[in-house]
Parts: sequence; C-alpha cells; structure tokens
Amino acid sequence: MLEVSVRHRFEGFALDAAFKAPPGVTVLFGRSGSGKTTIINTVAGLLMPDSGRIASGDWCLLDTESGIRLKPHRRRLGYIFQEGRLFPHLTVRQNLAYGAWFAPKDAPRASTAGVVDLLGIGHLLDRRPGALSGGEKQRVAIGRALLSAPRLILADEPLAALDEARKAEILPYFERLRDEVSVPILYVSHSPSEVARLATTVVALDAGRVVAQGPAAEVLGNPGILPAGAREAGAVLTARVARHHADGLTELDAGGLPLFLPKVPQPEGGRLRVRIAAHDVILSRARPEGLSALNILPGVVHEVRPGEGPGAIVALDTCAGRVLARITRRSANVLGLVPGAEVHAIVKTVSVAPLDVGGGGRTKR
Amino acid sequence: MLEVSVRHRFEGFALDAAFKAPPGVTVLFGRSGSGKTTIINTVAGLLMPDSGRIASGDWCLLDTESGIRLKPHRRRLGYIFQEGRLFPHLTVRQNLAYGAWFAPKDAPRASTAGVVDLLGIGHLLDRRPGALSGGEKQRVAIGRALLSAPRLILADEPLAALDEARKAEILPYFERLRDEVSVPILYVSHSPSEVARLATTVVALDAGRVVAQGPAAEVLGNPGILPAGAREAGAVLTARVARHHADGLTELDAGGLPLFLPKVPQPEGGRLRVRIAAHDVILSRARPEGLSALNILPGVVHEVRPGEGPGAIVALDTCAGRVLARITRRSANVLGLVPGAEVHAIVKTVSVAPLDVGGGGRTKR
Amino acid sequence: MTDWLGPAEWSAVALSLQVSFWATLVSLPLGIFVAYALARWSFPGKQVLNGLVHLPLILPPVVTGYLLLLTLGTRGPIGSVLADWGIVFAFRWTGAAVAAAVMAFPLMVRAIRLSIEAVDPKLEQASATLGASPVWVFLTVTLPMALPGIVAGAILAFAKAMGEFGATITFVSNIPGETRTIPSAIYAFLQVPGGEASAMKLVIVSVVVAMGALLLSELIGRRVTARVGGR
Amino acid sequence: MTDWLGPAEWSAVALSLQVSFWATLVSLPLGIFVAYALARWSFPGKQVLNGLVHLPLILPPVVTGYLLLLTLGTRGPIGSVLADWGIVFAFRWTGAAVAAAVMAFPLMVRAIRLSIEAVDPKLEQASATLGASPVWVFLTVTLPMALPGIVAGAILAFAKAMGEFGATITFVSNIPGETRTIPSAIYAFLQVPGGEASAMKLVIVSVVVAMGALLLSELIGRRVTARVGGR
Amino acid sequence: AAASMTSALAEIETNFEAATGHDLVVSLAGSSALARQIQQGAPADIFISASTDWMDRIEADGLIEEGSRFDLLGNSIVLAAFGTETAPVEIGPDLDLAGLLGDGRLAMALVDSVPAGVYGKAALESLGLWDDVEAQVAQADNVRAALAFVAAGEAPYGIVYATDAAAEDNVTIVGTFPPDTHPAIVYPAADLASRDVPAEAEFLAYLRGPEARAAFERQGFTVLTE
Ligand SMILES: Nc1ncnc2c1ncn2[C@@H]1O[C@H](COP(=O)(O)OP(=O)(O)OP(=O)(O)O)[C@@H](O)[C@H]1O
Ligand SMILES: Nc1ncnc2c1ncn2[C@@H]1O[C@H](COP(=O)(O)OP(=O)(O)OP(=O)(O)O)[C@@H](O)[C@H]1O
Ligand SMILES: [Mg+2]
Ligand SMILES: [Mg+2]
Repeated sequence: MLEVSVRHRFEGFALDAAFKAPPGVTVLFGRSGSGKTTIINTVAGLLMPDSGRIASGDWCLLDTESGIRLKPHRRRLGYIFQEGRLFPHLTVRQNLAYGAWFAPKDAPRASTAGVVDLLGIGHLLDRRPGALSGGEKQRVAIGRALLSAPRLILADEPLAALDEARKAEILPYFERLRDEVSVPILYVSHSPSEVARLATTVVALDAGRVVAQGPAAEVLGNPGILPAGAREAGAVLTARVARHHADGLTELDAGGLPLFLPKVPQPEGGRLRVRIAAHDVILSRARPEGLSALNILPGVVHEVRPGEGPGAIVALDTCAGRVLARITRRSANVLGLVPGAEVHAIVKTVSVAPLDVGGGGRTKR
Repeated sequence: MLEVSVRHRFEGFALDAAFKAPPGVTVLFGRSGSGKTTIINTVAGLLMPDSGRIASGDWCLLDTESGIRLKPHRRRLGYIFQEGRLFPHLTVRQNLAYGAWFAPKDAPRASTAGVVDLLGIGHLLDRRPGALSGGEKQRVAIGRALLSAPRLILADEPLAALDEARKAEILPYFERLRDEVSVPILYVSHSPSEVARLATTVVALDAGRVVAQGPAAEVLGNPGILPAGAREAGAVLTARVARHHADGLTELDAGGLPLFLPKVPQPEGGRLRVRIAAHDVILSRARPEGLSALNILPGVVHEVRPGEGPGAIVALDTCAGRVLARITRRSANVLGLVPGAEVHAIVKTVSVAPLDVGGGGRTKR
Repeated sequence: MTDWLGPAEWSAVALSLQVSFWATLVSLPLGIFVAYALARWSFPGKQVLNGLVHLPLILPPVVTGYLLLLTLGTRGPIGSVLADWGIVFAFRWTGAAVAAAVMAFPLMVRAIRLSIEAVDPKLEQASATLGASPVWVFLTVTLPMALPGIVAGAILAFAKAMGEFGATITFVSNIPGETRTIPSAIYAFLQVPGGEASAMKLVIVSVVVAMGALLLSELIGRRVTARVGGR
Repeated sequence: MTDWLGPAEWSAVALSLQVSFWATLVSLPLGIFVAYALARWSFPGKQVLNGLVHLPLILPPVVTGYLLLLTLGTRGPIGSVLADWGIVFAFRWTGAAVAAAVMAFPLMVRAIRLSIEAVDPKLEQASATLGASPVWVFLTVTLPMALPGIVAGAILAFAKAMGEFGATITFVSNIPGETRTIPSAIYAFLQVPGGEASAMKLVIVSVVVAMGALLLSELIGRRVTARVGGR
Repeated sequence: AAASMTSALAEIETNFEAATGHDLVVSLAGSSALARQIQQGAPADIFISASTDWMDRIEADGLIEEGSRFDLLGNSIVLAAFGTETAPVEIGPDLDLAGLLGDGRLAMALVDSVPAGVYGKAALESLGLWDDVEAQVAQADNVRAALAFVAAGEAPYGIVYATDAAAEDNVTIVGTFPPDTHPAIVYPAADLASRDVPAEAEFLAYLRGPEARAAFERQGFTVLTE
C-alpha cells in the first residue's frame, strides 16, 4: 500500500494532499491544474515537496522529517510523462531498451516483442522520435516505461493522444499489469470510462486538495463529488462470467441477475467489473416487453437526488448491486419514483461499452 | 471552400490525400499515424509536400505545378499545435498577444478578455509556460491561435489534454467561430462526440489516404467507414427549438416529432444539430409505455447491417431523418426486424449528451 | 589606489576598456548575423565563410596583425580607400579595436552559433504561422532564446579583446594613450629588467576587470535561464 | 610538394599536428567535466573556477606562458613534484601541448558548456526515472545530446592550439623538432627582413590543416543534428 | 623604438618634455614589427632599432632622411647562469660549454632572427662552440624570455644582453663574450623621411646629449655617441 502525503507551494498554487493507494490502480482524477502531475512528480522524486512522506510498506521513498529522499533512479519507476519526453538521439528501439539497461537483471520483465506488438510500433523501431506522429510518440513512451521492469508505474494521461480503437487495445494491458503482475499503478486520466475500468481506488483532486478518495465503485457511484458533474456518474458492478453464447454474446451473472455483453475474453467462471453509466439506464415501472434491450434489472428505489439541471439521479438497489440512473425530473414525477418504489432498470447490452468492462481486479467488495 | 490535394512521401509512409473543405469545420479523423498532422502541416506551410495544390477560392496557398508557395507567415493562420509550442521566454500574456502584433490592424479580432475568460487562464497571465500544467499549456495555445485574427484555424487535437467539463466549455466557442465569425476550421480529433458536434464536413483518413469524405451526417451515419468501428456510428439530426419548458427541458421539433433535451442555449425557433449515437437507441416493436425515456421516434426499418461482433446496425427512417440503432443480432431476430418493419426508437433524453448538441451550422441538408 | 598605478598605466587600463568595449559592441551585430547564417542557412561558400571566421584563431596573431597592416594600413588596398573617406585605422585606437574584434570574432561567432542551433525550430515555425516574417521570427523568438549564448559570446569576445596583444601591436604598434593597451604595456614592462612588478600590477587589473565582466555575464545568463522557467 | 617545404618546415608541421592533437584530446575530458560542473552544479567557488578557466583568455599569452614556466617548470611548485614522478614538461613537446591546451581551454569549455545548458533537463529527469544514476544520465543523455557542442569545442581548441604561439614559446621555447611548432617557425621567419615568403608557406599549410579540421567538424555536427531528427 | 629600451626612454621622455615643452610619444615594440609599420606608412618621426638589419632595410627603402642615421647605443652579450653563486668561467675556444650544460639547455633568443640570438650564435660559431651545443639551444622569441628561462632555473645557462642579466637577481654573469667574437651590437637611430616635425632634430640632438647618455648608462648600455 502506497501512502502519499505531500505539501508544496508554488506561487499561486498550494498542494496539500494525502491519500492511500492500495494495491492495484489508483486513479488521480481532477480538473486541469488541480495538481495531478505535481503529485506524480513528487512520487517520482522529480519534485522535492516542501514537506511530506511517501512510502510503500517499509520502503520509504521520501520523508522530509527524517530527511530520507530517495534519488529518482533508485525508485525503480516506470513514469509515462504527460509530454512524452522520448530521447531524441536514440531510435525507438533504443528508447524502449533504455530502462532495461538499468533494471536489476533478475527483475520480472515484460517481453519486448509483446509490448511492441500491443502498441503497434513494430514498424517504427528504427526511427527516431523526431519522425513520429503525436500518438506514435505517446505509444513509444508507454512502451519505454513498461519495459523498464518498474516496481511502480506512474502514468500521466497515457492514452490522451490516442484514438478510441487504440485505447481499447492498450487498456487491457494495464489491467493485466494490475491483476497479474501486480505492479501498483498511479494513473492520471480525464476519461470516466478509463477510470471506471482501471481504477481500484479513485482519488479526486480539486485545487491541490483531495476532495474524495476510496474504492472506485464508491467514488464513482457518488455523483456529487465527481469533478465533471453528474454526466460521469455510473455504477460499477462485479459479475461472474456465466456462459459464452454461440451468437457472440456473453452472459454474466451479477448477483443472480443475468447481464448480456458482447463477448469478453475472460473464461467462464472468471470475475469482472462492469460499469453502467447512469445516463445509459432507462427506468420502467412495469416489466418491459418487446424491447431490443436484453438486460433488465429489477430493483427498489433507494434515493432520488435532483441534479442542478432538469435531471435527477435515481439510485436503486438490485441483486446485482447499487445501480444509478440519470433521468429527467419530469419522468421521475410521471413514474412516481420515490424511495421504496419498485422499478426495472433497462440497460442496453451494447451500452456496456467495451472500455467499461475490466478484469475483476481487487474490488471484490 | 478550401481545396487540398497533396502527395508526400516519408520513408515508410506515403500521403496521398485530396479533399474539399466547405465553409465551416472540417474534421480530419483517423487513427494515430494516419497522416492528419502531416496534412495540417502542409496547409500551414510548414511542410512542403512533394507535389500538391492548396487553395481557398482564388487565394492560392500552394501550387507546386505553377511554383506558388506562400510563406507560412503570409497565410494568416491560427495553428493550434498538437504539442503546444508555446514560447518559453514570453509570459502567457505575451504569448497570447503574439499573433496580434503581426495581424493587419483592421482584421476582425476576438476580444482578449473574452478568450481568456472562456479558457479560464486569467490567473496565469503573468506566468511563463514552464510553470503551467499540461492542460493549462494547451489552453494558452488555443488562446494564442484564436487571438491572432486568423483567416483559417488549424486545430490539431486541441482539447485532448482537457477534462470533460473544460471541453464542454470550450467547444461552444469553436461553434461560434464556425457560425458567427465564419472562420474556416480544419480540426483533428479522435473524439466522436467532438466530431459530431463540430463537423460540417468529415474527412476520414487511413494510412495517408482519404477513405471517406462528405457532410458530417453522411459520414457519421455510415458505420462501415469510421475508423473505430461501429461504436462510433450515430445519426445527426437537424431540429428546431420548439419550446423551453419550465422544468429545464427544451422541446425540439425534428421533422414534426418532439425531442426532449436538457435546456439548450438557442432561442426558440433556432436550429440545431443533435447526434444520436447508435448505441444509445433502444428499439421496440410496440409503442412503449411507462418508461423514463421521453423520446420515442416511430419509423420504418430501412436496413439491418450485421457487424463484426454479435451486434447489428439497424437504420430506420423516421420523420426526423435517418436514425441508427446498434442492437444485438439476437434482439434483431427476436423482434423480427427486417426492412419495412415498423419500430419505435427509444432515446433517453439525457443520452443526447451536451457535447453532442451543437448550433445549426451549415449542415441544413 | 590612484597612486598604486601611474597615469601611464591608468591610461592603458582606460584604453583597454575602451578598445574592448567598442570591439565587442561593434562586432556583435555582425557576429550574430554570421552565426545565424552559419547555423540556419545553407548557401554556396558557407564553408569558406566559416573558415574565414576561424582564420584569426588558426593564424599566429603576428600574422593576423601583419595581414591587417597590409590590408587596412593607409597604403593597403582597403585602408587607402577608407582613408579617402576619412576612416583611418592605422595607429589609432580604432585600429586596436579592429584587431581585437577580428581576433575575438571566431569565439563570439561560435558561442552564438551554438545557441542559435539549440533554439527549437518548431518554435520558429510556430512564430511564422502566427504571422511573423523571418526577420520578426528572428527578433522575437530566435534572438531572445539564444540570449544566453549571445551574452556568453560577447563576454568571451570582451575577455579576448582585453587580452589581445600580438595582432594589436603588429597592426597599430604600441603608442601610449592611443594604442598601448594593457597587454602592450605589460609587454613593454616585461622587455626591461625589473619591469615585472609593474607588469604584475597590470595583470591584476586586467584580471579584475575581466572577472567582473564574467560575473556580470553569469548573472545575466542565470536571469535569462530563470525567466525561461526551468526550460 | 616535399620540395616546396624544407625538412625543417615539415618537422614543424608534424609537430604542430602532434601537439594540437594531444592538447585537444587530453584536455577534452577535463573540459567536459568542468563545462558540466559550470553548467549544472552550484558549489562554492564556482565563480572562481569559472574565472580560472577564462584566465588564459584574458592574460596576454606571454604572461600565461611565464606563469606556466613558474609553476610547471622543473623547479616550479607543481613541476618539481611532477618531475619526481618522471613527468617533465619544460622544453618538451608535451610542454607545448600543455601550453596549447591551457590557452585553448576557455574556448573548449565555453562551447561545451553552452551545449550542455541547451540539453533539456526534462530528458535527464526521464532518464533518472528509468533507473539511470547521475553518471549514466550524463553518459547516455547529456553527453550525446551535447555532442555538437563538444565537437565544436574540440575543433575550436584544435584550431587555437594550431595557432598558439606566445605562451608556447615563453614556456617551452623554440627547439627545432621538439617545440618549434608552425607559429614559432612563422614568427622566426618574420623577425628577419625578407622572411615573409617562407612564413607565408607555413601560413598556407596551417590554414589548410585547420580548414580540414573545421570541415570535418561541420560534417560531424551535421550528422549528429540530422540524427536527432530535425531538431 | 625597440622594446628593450623601455625604461631608459621613459626617463628620457620625461626629461625631454620637461626641458623643451614638446610632447614626445614613444611606441615600443619589436624592431621587426616597427619596421614593417614604417614600411606601411606609420606616422613616426624617429626610429630606434635594436638591430642594424631592420634599419638597413628601412634605409634601402628610402624611408629615412639621408645622413640622419647614427649609432646610438652599444651592448654586449654575456653568458648568464642560474643562481647567485655560480663560478665565473673563461669565455674562449677552450670553454667546455657542453660540459657545463650537462643535459640542460642553453637559453638564447631566436638564433636566426632576433638580434641577441644572432649575435650569440655568431659568437659561439667564432669560438667553435656552436656545433657542440646547437642541439641543446632553447630559443626564445626575445632576449627577455631567454633570460626568464635562466632565472626560473629551467635552463642552467643562457646568452643574453649584459643590460638584462645585470638587473636580474637570480642569475649570475659568469662571463662576457669578447666583442671580436660577434658583429658589433649597435642600436641605430634615424630620422624618418615620412614627416618633418621641427622637434625631430631637437630630440635627436637630445639623444646625443649628456642627460640621455646618463639615462642609457644607468640601464647598462654603452653609449656610442660622443
Ligand atoms: N519526419 C518524418 N519522417 C518520417 N516519417 C514521418 C515523419 N513525420 C511523420 N512521419 C510518419 O508519417 C505518418 C503520419 O504522421 P502524422 O503525424 O501525420 O500522423 P497523425 O495522423 O497526426 O497521427 P497522431 O494522431 O498520432 O498524431 C506517421 O506514420 C509518422 O510516423
Ligand atoms: N513550476 C511551477 N511554478 C508555479 N506553478 C506551477 C508550476 N508547475 C505547476 N504549477 C501550477 O500548479 C498547478 C498544478 O499543476 P499540475 O501540473 O499538477 O496540474 P495537473 O493536475 O497535472 O493539470 P493538467 O491536467 O492540466 O495536466 C497548476 O495550476 C500549475 O499552474
Ligand atoms: Mg498534468
Ligand atoms: Mg498528429
């Protein structure tokens, strides 16, 4: 468990953040300028905070009180910088190999071929960064960090410059790192679906302070604290793969309720997380019939929280867990949704977006 | 109308692209490394292509055949670079003012205060770029380009580093540029919602070639040609603001059918575009009752196109226009959806995301 | 202090400062121009220009001085033309400044050139897209960003000018109050028995002056670097 | 061609090359180290070190040569210690190399320092996060990225060494075959009436050699720059 | 004037200016540099050279007033040794100079071009010593630098002007070369043809006068005028 507690003042900006990052992916979430990169830099040792303590178990990276300041090169990090920072004088191949030169020879190491393949940079290996496109640079930067056999990965918006398809290819790799290699990951992202999919823990920042932290499901299920407002609210459910159907659908078992998804890679019996965005849920009092939507979760209204606009968030308890629905207040009135009311949540199969399906991780709460 | 036709070879990459950019926003869309930045650079005059012609009406920027090569500084561009490129020796204020020094004194000019406000960089004016966060840099870069009184804006993923809330604030500004100031804009983006909202014309690129181009509604409605696959398909409808309701909803009139949205800024009678993503549409044979969804569009199945996975795209013709729905093939079978079948498209109010609502632009087709 | 050095020595110190100052100041614009041309343009004869600039470094100073005497002397091909216009270098302090400038030129150009080459052309491109013509790009981006190197180049030239001797004495001789700079005075002192003490005083003065200039350039350099904000 | 220059001249040419080559090569590591220290560290006495490095530029070469003689001569405080170890500079070509190296040192350090300062510290940080210790950061990032400046500095030093005269002759005199470099030979020729023609031949030789070195450095510099890819 | 006359001329300048009210400007450099500058039209009135060669050259070029040249000063060359108590030696053909040197160097000014070196070489040749020591000669660019080698103990012996050696504490004059072993060491002076200033004649006369003589002699020169 990584514990971070730092205070630092820039002119016009004060950082005062403390959080705990349990094993898995801890996502730093917050508006531009809220201090995400600054925190990552203190963990990397590139910025010496005015005061603070950063430690992982008994491995202490920084403790200003006792004067411990581990040099960056002793921290064994894989830092994916927000701005690439590839070495312009080295080829892509040499950039990728750079970290491995310095890693202990017996460190567990990702296969270069595998990472190169995953990132689709095989045809670029002999080029220099100056001749790469923006997204290509970013992919090489990811590869360089992953291949350095790090004990801790710091990823500052690693996928921002990539197209959706490429993101969809790379995200599962971070999941595997989280689940199989169990490298702790500090991850900065603006994308709710990335957060939902990867995060074990979410730390929400605002103006240099932590405004919320906790397990992903909890923080994401609370529309009040998420920076971008209600649009990003959604529930994260844990489910088990029940069956792969012949027509390309996978049936999940979420607390006894069936959920249909486009085929997922997990084997039958495997556990995974599914994010259901609040705005993708339609509610119906009666059990709906004859719809193209396959997933219908019966539940009981737990709470109706009016939003700032014409909308409201309805939280309902189903056997699969707490599900959020964002509907108009008009509909809430028409349907008579009050706590205790029985409703059906209708979720389109495909609106459980591929990006929002992740391996089970450690969020089995 | 900007006409671009360029050929250029890098080692290992050949660009051969020709497209027409009518007034408005032309979005270049394509995977990482497909040649978007390369094209923008030829328009900016920073890259001299092996051969080609770039002209806007009788204003010729480049014609390798007749030897015309306008110098970059004579092109009056506002280029928002993919990597910022702020001047490190100037303050933010000076960076913003830079372009204005060189613009003709009588050129129509955006108000500095307005742009600074829009971008939320008022507190940064006396800093230098070295002390800015990634997103802050990007916002200053946007401001610098907008304030140079350009005749043509080139924006290379201008919003990639920003959070959703900030994007939602800045996008309307680009719309205003498009609609009110009528500066043509070449815009690179990976985000389908940005594309749908801004694009007058979409040019889809793959490996240096144009694979599709045309009005936004047409290209976006054709799932086959979009790089990231069916998930990005969606229909763009044109509608008129019918009424602003007291409970914060706006009622649109789309070809006679009512559509409810969270309040939009356009006045009653104003025209706008609405994107309905294919995966946000649920189909029902019977007219559904008692749902939280307020928008129900009756229509007739035009075509059912099976996708690669377990899904299918159903195109239906409604009075509002062509609407796409992405459903499972299983549902398509169960519901008996064949061309000519009558169905109802159910669209949640709020799933018409704020980003996907744009001013009417020039797409009144 | 005034007693410590005689009036003749003070005059040498003042003259050295004057000569070095003007040598640096006047050659700076040309140095920047040549450095820019060498860094960013390619043109026929570029290598010849480059060689010419370095020539005074390679040649023994006596030779440089002699060549200056032959060309810029009142009977030299250029000197005689200039003399018709009333510009005379021979045996004037201006000639000492010319000699110092010529000798310091390669150092100045190298330093400035390295700094200009280190300016990211992408920033210059950005400037051009914002409407800056090449001259303005140079003035608003290249020049300010190369400032540390320009300051370094100027100070290097100034220091070199302060120490320049061989070419100066060969070209404009060693005339008190006109061309007898500190190094020439030191030379004269060293040529006679017992002159070491007087020479050493002048050495100390010139070291102090040059160190002052160096410190100043370090301060300027640091401020410029700090402004750019940790880069 | 062999006839054009006498054996004495050829020996001077060969010696000059030898002296300049070794002067450059041996002082390069120290030059890089000092340049790095000045560019990236702050330590007490930094300005003193900086001043010391520039001293040979400021002092008339004769003074520098004289100071070298006093310190590195067989009876000088350092020279006598070295002599006990069997290292003697006085009247040896190695002494000429030392004099040339000392005179060229400020030029070398300035050029290298400017290049090191131009290396983006962010890349050095990236290297550190990937596990490179400061020494490795320097070797794998700073050094290769500063290469153009290091080449420039080395060539500048070489050129200066080829032209160095005052300090050399004052320190190690002019012994044919041992310390009579091209500039010494040229000087000797110029001291007698009518010696200009012989001197001019040597001038041409030294110009040709130095231009060759310059061209080489330009080529290397261009290749390095091209490698970094348009930056 | 030749740079080796710096101190003497400084004294003479002060006195001359005080006595006549004229403003005298003395430019001190190597004779070769001065001669070349005169050839290139230097605005000089009087030239005092450290060697006859350069004066000859100037005269041949017709740059001096006819009949104005005269020999101003003389000097002698000596064998100087490092240290204060080196035993004197007899300078003659029997001198075992090579033996004295051991593996040390003999410091001289440039033996083919600088006057002190030329005289020294001539003296050694006429004594038949040159071939023995030629390989051990370390040539400096001027006689003062040669002396510095001896004074610093770098070279055990050197051949320099008597004027220089006498004033240096760290060296001993161990012998003087007989005048007949080398061409006469003279410093010729002449009025240059380029310009005519009334004070020229006055100064030339002053140089021959008793005050100048005293000043030169204080510096160890032999004054050749009467
Ligand atoms: N200077 C160059 N030399 C060689 N190849 C280059 C050079 N610049 C770009 N390329 C290649 O050209 C292709 C197109 O690059 P471009 O920058 O236009 O891509 P892009 O569409 O902007 O991608 P991204 O979304 O990643 O920014 C890439 O494969 C890139 O590697
Ligand atoms: N060197 C500096 N000096 C002064 N202020 C700084 C410096 N570096 C960063 N800041 C300020 O600190 C704040 C936090 O910066 P940081 O880079 O951590 O933001 P961020 O959360 O990473 O934002 P983004 O999403 O835009 O990258 C910003 O307001 C920024 O302006
Ligand atoms: Mg950041
Ligand atoms: Mg790009």
